[in-house]
Amino acid sequence: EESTTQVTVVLKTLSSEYWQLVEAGAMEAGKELGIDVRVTGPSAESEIMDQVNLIEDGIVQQPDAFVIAPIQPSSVVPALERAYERDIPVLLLDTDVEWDKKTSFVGTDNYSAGQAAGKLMLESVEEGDEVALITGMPGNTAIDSRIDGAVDVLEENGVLIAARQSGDSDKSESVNVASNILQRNPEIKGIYAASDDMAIGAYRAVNQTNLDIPVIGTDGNLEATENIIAGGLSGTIAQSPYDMGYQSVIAAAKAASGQEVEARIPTEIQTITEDSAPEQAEFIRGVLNR
Amino acid sequence: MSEPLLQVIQVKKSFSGTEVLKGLDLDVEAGEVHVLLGENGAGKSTLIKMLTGAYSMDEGEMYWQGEKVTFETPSDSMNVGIATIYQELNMIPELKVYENIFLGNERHRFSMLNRKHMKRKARELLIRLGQNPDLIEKRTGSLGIGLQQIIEIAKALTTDAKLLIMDEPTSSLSGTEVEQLFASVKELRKEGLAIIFISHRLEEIKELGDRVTILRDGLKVETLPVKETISDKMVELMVGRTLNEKFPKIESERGKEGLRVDGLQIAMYPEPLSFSAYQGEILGLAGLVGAGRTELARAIFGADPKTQGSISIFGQEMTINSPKDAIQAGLAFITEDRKGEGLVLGQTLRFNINLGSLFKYKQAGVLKKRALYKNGEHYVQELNIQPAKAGMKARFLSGGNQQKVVIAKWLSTDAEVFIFDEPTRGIDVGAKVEVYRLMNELIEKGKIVVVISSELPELLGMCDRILVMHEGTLTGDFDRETASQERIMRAATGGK
Amino acid sequence: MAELQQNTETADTKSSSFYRDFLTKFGALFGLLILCIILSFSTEYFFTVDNMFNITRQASIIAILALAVLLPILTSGIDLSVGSLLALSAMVMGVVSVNWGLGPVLGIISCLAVGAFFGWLNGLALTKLRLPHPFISTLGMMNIARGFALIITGAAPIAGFAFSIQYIGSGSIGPVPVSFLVVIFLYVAMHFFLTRTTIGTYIYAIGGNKEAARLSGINVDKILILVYTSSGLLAGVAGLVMVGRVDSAFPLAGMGYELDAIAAVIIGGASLFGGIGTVWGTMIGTLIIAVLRNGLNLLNVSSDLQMTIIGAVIILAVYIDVLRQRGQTKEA
Amino acid sequence: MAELQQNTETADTKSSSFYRDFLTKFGALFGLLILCIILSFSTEYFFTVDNMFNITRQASIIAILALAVLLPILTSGIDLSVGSLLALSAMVMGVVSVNWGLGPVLGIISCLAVGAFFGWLNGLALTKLRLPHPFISTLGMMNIARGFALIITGAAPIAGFAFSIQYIGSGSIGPVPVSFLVVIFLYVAMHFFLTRTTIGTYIYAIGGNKEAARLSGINVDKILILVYTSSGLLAGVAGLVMVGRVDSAFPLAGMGYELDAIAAVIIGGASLFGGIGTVWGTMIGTLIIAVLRNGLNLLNVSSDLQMTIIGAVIILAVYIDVLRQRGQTKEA
Ligand SMILES: Nc1ncnc2c1ncn2[C@@H]1O[C@H](COP(=O)(O)OP(=O)(O)OP(=O)(O)O)[C@@H](O)[C@H]1O
Ligand SMILES: Nc1ncnc2c1ncn2[C@@H]1O[C@H](COP(=O)(O)OP(=O)(O)OP(=O)(O)O)[C@@H](O)[C@H]1O
Ligand SMILES: O[C@H]1[C@H](O)[C@@H](O)OC[C@H]1O
Ligand SMILES: [Mg+2]
Ligand SMILES: [Mg+2]
Repeated sequence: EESTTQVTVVLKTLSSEYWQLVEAGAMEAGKELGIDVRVTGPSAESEIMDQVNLIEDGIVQQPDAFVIAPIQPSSVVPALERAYERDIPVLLLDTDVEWDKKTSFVGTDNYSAGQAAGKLMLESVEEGDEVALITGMPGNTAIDSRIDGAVDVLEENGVLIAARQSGDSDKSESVNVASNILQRNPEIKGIYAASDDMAIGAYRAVNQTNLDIPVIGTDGNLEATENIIAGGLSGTIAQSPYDMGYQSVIAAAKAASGQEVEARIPTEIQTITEDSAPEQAEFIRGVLNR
Repeated sequence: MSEPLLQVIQVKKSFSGTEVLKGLDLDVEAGEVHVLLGENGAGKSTLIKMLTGAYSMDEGEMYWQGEKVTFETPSDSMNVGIATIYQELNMIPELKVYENIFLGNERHRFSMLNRKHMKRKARELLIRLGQNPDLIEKRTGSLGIGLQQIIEIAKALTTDAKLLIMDEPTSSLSGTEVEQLFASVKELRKEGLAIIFISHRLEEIKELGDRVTILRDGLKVETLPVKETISDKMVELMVGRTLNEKFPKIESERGKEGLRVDGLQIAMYPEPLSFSAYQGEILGLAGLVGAGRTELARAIFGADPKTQGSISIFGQEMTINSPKDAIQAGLAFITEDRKGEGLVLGQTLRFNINLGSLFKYKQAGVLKKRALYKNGEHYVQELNIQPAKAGMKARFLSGGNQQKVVIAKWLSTDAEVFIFDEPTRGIDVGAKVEVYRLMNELIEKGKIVVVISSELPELLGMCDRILVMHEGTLTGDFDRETASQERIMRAATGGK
Repeated sequence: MAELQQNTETADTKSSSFYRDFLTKFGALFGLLILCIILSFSTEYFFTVDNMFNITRQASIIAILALAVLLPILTSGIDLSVGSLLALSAMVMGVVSVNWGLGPVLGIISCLAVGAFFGWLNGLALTKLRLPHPFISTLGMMNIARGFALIITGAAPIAGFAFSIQYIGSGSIGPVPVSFLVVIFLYVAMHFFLTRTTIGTYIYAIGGNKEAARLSGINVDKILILVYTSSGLLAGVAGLVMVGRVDSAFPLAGMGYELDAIAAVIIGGASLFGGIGTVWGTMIGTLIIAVLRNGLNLLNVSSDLQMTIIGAVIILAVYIDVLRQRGQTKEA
Repeated sequence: MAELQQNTETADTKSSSFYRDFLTKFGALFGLLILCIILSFSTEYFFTVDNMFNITRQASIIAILALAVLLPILTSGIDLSVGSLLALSAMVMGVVSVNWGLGPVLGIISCLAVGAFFGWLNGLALTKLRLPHPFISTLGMMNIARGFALIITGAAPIAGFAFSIQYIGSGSIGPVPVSFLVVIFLYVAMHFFLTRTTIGTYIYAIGGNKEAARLSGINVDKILILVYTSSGLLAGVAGLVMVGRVDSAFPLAGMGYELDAIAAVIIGGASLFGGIGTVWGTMIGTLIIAVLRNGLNLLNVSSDLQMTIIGAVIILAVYIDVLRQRGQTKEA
């Protein structure tokens, strides 16, 4: 019996829209290629060891290729080594790992995404203004690069970073953090949050304080996009999670059959504002059947 | 004869396959004090718990005023008019005294708690029981067990019961409180209340009882009228043989001074205390509940902090700041509260017996299991602990047998000085004699024995010398010849 | 004999007992005040009307959850599932009122009903399955409910709630947040319930000595079921306020809040062994944590250091309480 | 008197007590076996040598943490800080051995020392500050240690550990993971310690009745400090294994593991009220959780549903234990 190629995709979690879009893209690619794609992920983006276990449990099932979005890059290396020892090619997605045996990296250039957010912010703030940054769970390298990108653009243009606090990648935590920042720095002219969940939280705080300052997020989630349409968030830097999932599986299938794969497969970012939001919302609804 | 108030027919009850009640009958008439008498473990408390719905019966029938009843929960029995004082205290330590008195039987006003009313009633009850009415606002857990027992009695009196069950209510009370209690009980009997009364003190049974049902081994031996039956007969029926002497006092020479307490100052009492105990004598410590005897013993033993004073053992001054120090100095303290301070209930008899003397069974840091087993078995046999299973959990023993386990633990330590605090509390007459014999043996081995007891006859019967305490001070020192009930009571109430 | 025992009765006169009561009640409050004074001097932004209401708004969710865990703790139990139940009831409310478009009223009802229902299950697990300690049943429920909250919409968050729901979480009457009023109402009602009703007394009694309570004729199982059902219901209320506050229901909401809530209750003087604890103490415990978080944010302290400081303050707050009680026993 | 009470001595003969002992010891094991059998039939990958060692490797960290919380639980306490202490000791090891380049030996020593030191602080908080329940001191410590773990490198993970450290967490001798051997060693040693030494006995006594233990001459404080220090030390060992396993130390390591560890201990038959629990029960409790996780992963069950299933199994496992014990009392 001819067994079909199997690609195992281990994401940071499946419990958020972003990763569900990745999953949808991966499944679509699998369908088109007629191969077996299994997508898994732990219950939340904080479950680092659960993810390691998932990779190991995946190895037991002897897939032909792995696609992995590591929560904590350095921590998956031994598991990746184990896969490599069994000749399973490993592709990374969304978050890169410094590991020279990887087959490829598919994902956003997060530093540029941060720069894009900085540029968007510059449309409403000027030199000498103060802004606040909301960072994610400690150790999330993707989010940290975004913050770096944003800081560089903003500081180059003379904008002051008045506060930089972690919203723990959590919506309600971000409401509290943002409202306290606003208490302390009522002059703040804008907030950049490195994920949409935190941006939505920050926007609630702005709204409750009866301020009217721009809040910018990252990811391009449906909730954020709809929020933009409703006149809430000023914008978000959308990644292309669906495309990431799709591309990674295509590349993984190639690698499994011994073909050459590009070492870096960058996916698009797109600045979403009021104008482009409806289109983005429609796209996501289409993909997720919502 | 009219139909009995309560009748049980052929009750059976087993625990873990062990049949504890084997088809027992009992009937109680209105207006009588019906005494249950039986050895430790005979099944008295188990029977009580089935009458109140705390346990369910395996087999048997129960009739209340002629009607068949089954009690699923304690509230079922309370609803028909049964109030119960269980053998073990059932107080909520965190609640105030008056809240405990009305627990489960609260008074309301506009469906809200009527605290005012409850407090007033609680004060009345305490006065009736001869206590300070201001106690009602105290946290119950802050009171000694004697007082808690009195609160328990007050609680039972709040209900409009037709039957009052009292399982050893007097075991932690001294003479005066017992008298107060008996006065109340007699009054209640006059009002037509029936009372089931359990006690191991024969003189109490004689004073209060109308009829006595004697239990042995989960079966009824006989029900007899108390007045017409002599005590020895009751004991014989209960233990299955005659008991020759209640107090097997031996004669011995007074020897060296073994324990010397000098200027001991206990935190809550103003005056320092001094006394000595000698080889060859049993030293008694008498007093009313709350006189401070337990506090004194705890201070000696290092269980409570002491502010000043010294303790010498056989002439050598010892530094005792913790029970550990005390044990190393050669002290043993058989505490009065066996459940709270004596036993690890969830562990086996063996575990409990060995707990204080593990150091004797070590080899290169490793416990010698076989020796530990042997020691456990030894004391189970020696003290006749029933059931004689060293591997059984202490929780499942009857109160009296639990008491023996605590004693065994301390005998096992090879101490020089033994302080017994209410050692015969809840122990049956037969077992008491065994405990007394143990004390004799200790004396013969040259050990020092100090006994705190609220049972004056016991002190008078066994002690060579009796000290009396009142409000934290020593108010009397009598030797065997000069000691009498009357003199001791006078000293215990402060009158010199 | 009454006169005999008179002087073992000590200097505990009316006035000293008043003093003691005062300390017992206001000990933690004292700690809170000190904290507030320190913060007022450290940052000008702290002691402003605005910020005070800011704190009450931020404290509201933990305040309600703390009330939810106070009840089980009083019975010497615990409820670890409140954070998950918050999320589950919020998600159900989202599905009912937004996804199915059945409106806010049915949404709120379903939110509270779900909380109460799963709380009731906790109670059943404890009393009917006779699980030895609610730690285990509510730990199980914590996972079960979180799983359901994720499954129910495939982990998608729900936004776009009706104004009335948003109003509860983020509206204000004048400067006063509505959520704060909700909290005040719940606290007053609970205080009344615990101190003025028979069931309230029974809750304390069960926590103090379960067997004694049973032998006093109290239907322990019934009360425990009521306690856990109320706990779940309150988690539902917290879910409602949470949704109103962020205008969205999301499945990972309230994660780890159970430990914050328990900490608040214990800082407020309750005992994990049961039978001891008050509603006001709980309120103060909640405020200590909320004020601390807010103050540290205002001082721009990094979240890492905040964790360490909060940990230390938890220990300190309880230690102060211990000292106070010891002082009392000594002098009284 | 002896002969009179003879027949309260019952049918509880040697053989039936053997039967009972067997059940008590192997009840949870039975549950584990059933689980394994079901999984063997559901997925071909489960019952392979590869996967068996996979499971033991995955279970090792929780297994060690479970041992760490078993000790406090036996004394009727708890330790909520083990997950954070794991992270902190791992981070310190990283700083010492990688960042400062002092090599693996000093790294491992510092890792264990940090765990033990903070555990010792837990013990002091409980005994010297007289905090009422270790829930609160260790909850405080959980935050303090996590904060430190984050601050120490500004939240950056540390990678590139020496081979010897990696070997402990991910090496194998033949097909047998080294981490599994570490676990076996710790379990055997702990079993011996608890059942064959004076201090082991004292630990059970303290959990059963602290006051009785004290009055029996046990230095309760000293033992408790030892217990919490050992708990911290074991958390350090878990940190070491964790680092070896993923070749990196990161500040959020072990988050929430305390609850998994406690669940394992309780599934294994220990009582949160203290005095009851065994090392082997703990091992089986750990394996039940690990096997379940692994099996559900192999069956490709989504993580949401996994949560719900694990929650239900926690309750079920403890319920089976309750039933078994009740059965015993009835028939034995
Ligand atoms: N829950 C239980 N499980 C197992 N055995 C029990 C349990 N309760 C009581 N027993 C056993 O039942 C027997 C009768 O106990 P019970 O407490 O009724 O004795 P008692 O007559 O009240 O004795 P005492 O005078 O010492 O109070 C004892 O042998 C005791 O060990
Ligand atoms: N009237 C009272 N008011 C307040 N506390 C009291 C009163 N009577 C006794 N106590 C408390 O009870 C404790 C002593 O009670 P306990 O019954 O143990 O007395 P004892 O003389 O030490 O011993 P025993 O019970 O053996 O007679 C003390 O802590 C004392 O404070
Ligand atoms: O890019 C993704 C990131 O890696 C994750 O942690 O959060 C969602 C997205 O922002
Ligand atoms: Mg009895
Ligand atoms: Mg006493």
